[in-house]
Amino acid sequence: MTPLQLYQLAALALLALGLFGLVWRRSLVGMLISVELMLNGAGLSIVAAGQLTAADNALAQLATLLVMGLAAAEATLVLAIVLVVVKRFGHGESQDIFELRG
Amino acid sequence: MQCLDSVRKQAKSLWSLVVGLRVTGDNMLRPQITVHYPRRTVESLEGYRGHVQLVGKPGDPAEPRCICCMMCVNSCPSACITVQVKEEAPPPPDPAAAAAPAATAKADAGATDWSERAQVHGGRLIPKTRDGQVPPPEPPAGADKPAGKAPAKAAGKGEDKAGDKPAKKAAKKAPGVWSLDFTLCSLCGTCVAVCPVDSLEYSSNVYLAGRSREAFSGMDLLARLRARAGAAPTSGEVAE
Amino acid sequence: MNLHTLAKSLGVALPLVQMVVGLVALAAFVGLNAVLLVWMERKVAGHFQRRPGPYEVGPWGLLQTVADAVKLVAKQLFTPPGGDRTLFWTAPFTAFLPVFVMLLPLPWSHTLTAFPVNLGLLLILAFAGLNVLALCLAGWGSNNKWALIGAARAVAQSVAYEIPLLLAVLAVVFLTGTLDLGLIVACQGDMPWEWLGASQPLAFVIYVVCAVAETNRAPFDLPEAESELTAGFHTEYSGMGFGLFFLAEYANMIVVSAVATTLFLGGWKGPVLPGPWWFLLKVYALIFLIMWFRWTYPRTRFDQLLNLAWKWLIPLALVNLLATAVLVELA
Amino acid sequence: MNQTLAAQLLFALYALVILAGGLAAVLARNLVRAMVGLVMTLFGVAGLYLLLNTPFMAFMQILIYVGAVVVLIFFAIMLTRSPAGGEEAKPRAGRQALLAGLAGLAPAAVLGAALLANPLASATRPAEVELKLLGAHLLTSYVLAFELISVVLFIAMAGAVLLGFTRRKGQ
Repeated sequence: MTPLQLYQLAALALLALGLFGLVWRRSLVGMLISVELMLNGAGLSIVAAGQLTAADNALAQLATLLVMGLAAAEATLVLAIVLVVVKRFGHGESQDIFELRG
Repeated sequence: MQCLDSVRKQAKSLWSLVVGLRVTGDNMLRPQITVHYPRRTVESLEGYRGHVQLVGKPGDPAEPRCICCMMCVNSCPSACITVQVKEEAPPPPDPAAAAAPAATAKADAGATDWSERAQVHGGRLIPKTRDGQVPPPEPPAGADKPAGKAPAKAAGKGEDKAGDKPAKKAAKKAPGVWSLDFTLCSLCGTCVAVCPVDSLEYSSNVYLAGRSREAFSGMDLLARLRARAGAAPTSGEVAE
Repeated sequence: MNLHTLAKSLGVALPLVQMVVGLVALAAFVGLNAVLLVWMERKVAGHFQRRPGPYEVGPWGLLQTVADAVKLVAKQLFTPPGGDRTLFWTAPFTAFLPVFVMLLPLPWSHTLTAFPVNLGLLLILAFAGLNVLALCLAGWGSNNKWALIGAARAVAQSVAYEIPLLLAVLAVVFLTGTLDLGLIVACQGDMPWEWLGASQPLAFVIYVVCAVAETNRAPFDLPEAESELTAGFHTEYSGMGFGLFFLAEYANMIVVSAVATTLFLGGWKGPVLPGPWWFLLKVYALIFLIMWFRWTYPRTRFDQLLNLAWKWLIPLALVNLLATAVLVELA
Repeated sequence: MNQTLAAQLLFALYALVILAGGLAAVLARNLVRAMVGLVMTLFGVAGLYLLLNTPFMAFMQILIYVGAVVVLIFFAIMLTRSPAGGEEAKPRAGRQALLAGLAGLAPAAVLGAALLANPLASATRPAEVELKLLGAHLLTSYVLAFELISVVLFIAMAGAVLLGFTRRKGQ
């Protein structure tokens, strides 16, 4: 197994854990944590690909930086949404929040 | 313009921070004002308010100036002072008059009529001055009324008023028992303030300590006065 | 023994040996320094209040802190019932261990650096954020409302003050064009007017204010405000659990002062004396300043604290950054 | 000690940290513990970044994720007031576990198979990119992405303030 494959497998493990958690978790914050895991996997995958192949190293790092920026923005927004949901429903658990259903 | 004002205000408040630093910095550089206690002690305890103690007569430091007027007893908010007139004092015209208030003073101290006490307070506090209080044959004019009133009420007897004045003229009353329940005393100082003959003062005893509650529930101030008169004045005196 | 020969005889890379030696030296320094700083704090506090401070144990009370440390070590470690045991005991280590990492890239002199990293400043800033996490875990694991309120305050405070701190540091990075602490020092001269603090006074002031807030020192010590929250996030800690937080606080003071020295006060540069002494002198002078603040200013109210950060420090730092960028571009 | 061996050992260590942290982040009943698991994972990934010779990414990872995102998550946990107990603590149906496992494993299986089937040649010693080069890229060729991400961040912040804003009474 090449180093690249090892790194990609680690990233894949993060993705799988994140997806699993997204389905498994019932609270909004738990889901946010799972999403962060997935984003980390993506970042790791991109940087590994950039560093270990002939691809542009700088480009890979920049892409991952942008992913981090997105993660920060996403966390901010989710925090605000959780705040609103808690205000309206009294808790942050997805099971009881039906109002978005069409 | 308003903007400029607010900027000036902020600058001023910022400057106050610097001033604060300067104040504390100045204090840091100044000499220390504390005393390394166990090795050195402060020279003067004048401002210290310890328990109340009796003041001796100028001629005879072992005998208190107290004239047993009972003002301190009646004005004490905690009812923690007990004064009894000495039995062997030159007898007043009616021995019962002297004995009766003394006997009832203790019992009565706990149950003083509040309206009466207020009067005593009000009547006494105004004319009181710190100087010129050498015990004259007659108490100061302002002290006359309450001094007469308080024991009268305390005794609950009419004849006391009659026996009061001759007692002062003929033979000054001296206390036989002067005890202070320091466990109740709140150190309010009212007794010191009302005393017409300045027989009470704050002690500067900072080492007051004892092993039991009883040591302070009935402090014999007369004995302490005598002890002080006998011994050279020291500050390291400990409760019995 | 030369480090090169040591590395060769062990058969490991030189940087590794360097790092281990550096870590051991730093551990010793942190321990010794905590003892010294606690003593210094008490002495300083005493003198500001015109009393002598500790003077009974050892010469000038120097052993007082050692006695205290012995007392702390001897105390029972208690975990509050109903708290999260694992997190409760993770927190002190989370507070204490990153400090070593933060001390690694500091340049003590021309040649003396535990672990020279070209991204040293970034390393320090990154690990400084761990302190908040430690406070959160401590507050949460304690199962105590005061501790939790302290943790919540710590979060809000550190989020607010990290921004102006980073912006102030960025202004220096703009001027020097590097994140390597050694190179940043090399950009400055021996004399005070050649230091970056002279060309970036606003950034320096902002940095100092934010550093006081980030280390939770008075007047910004709201996470552990004893008059309101008992002891804030470390209310429930006994013995060395509290001791580690204590050590971390003083080590953090060293780190922020050392970074300020490096960035704004010319690091180890100075006339006459050799480098490390200048560095230590400047660091301790800054620490003295922080202690001076503590005994001068009353604790701020929480809304004042946040208003100061969001309404004053961040805009000021942004303006400063912009001006610096323009200047760098023009020059 | 051989450098490759050291790298392999470190990789194994970091991978373990990532897996343990990730499992804790996903499975922990208590959300604060899940957050700690996430922190572990973040540090593991930062370690991998260091191994990949990208220290800048590693430090940014710690600075942004641990310093900012995790703190936000802690805030969110505190605000929802259901960190322990609540729905997370209730037992789940087996069917749900099956579905969740499927959701996680299916893409992983497909991607993993593809990955293992196509071994790409990989460099053994990744080069470190100079920070100045990164900055230059950000301000020249990728300036659009840079500006876009700042706009996204700005809008996210503004939106968060707007969502979280409550009108005071009498205003």
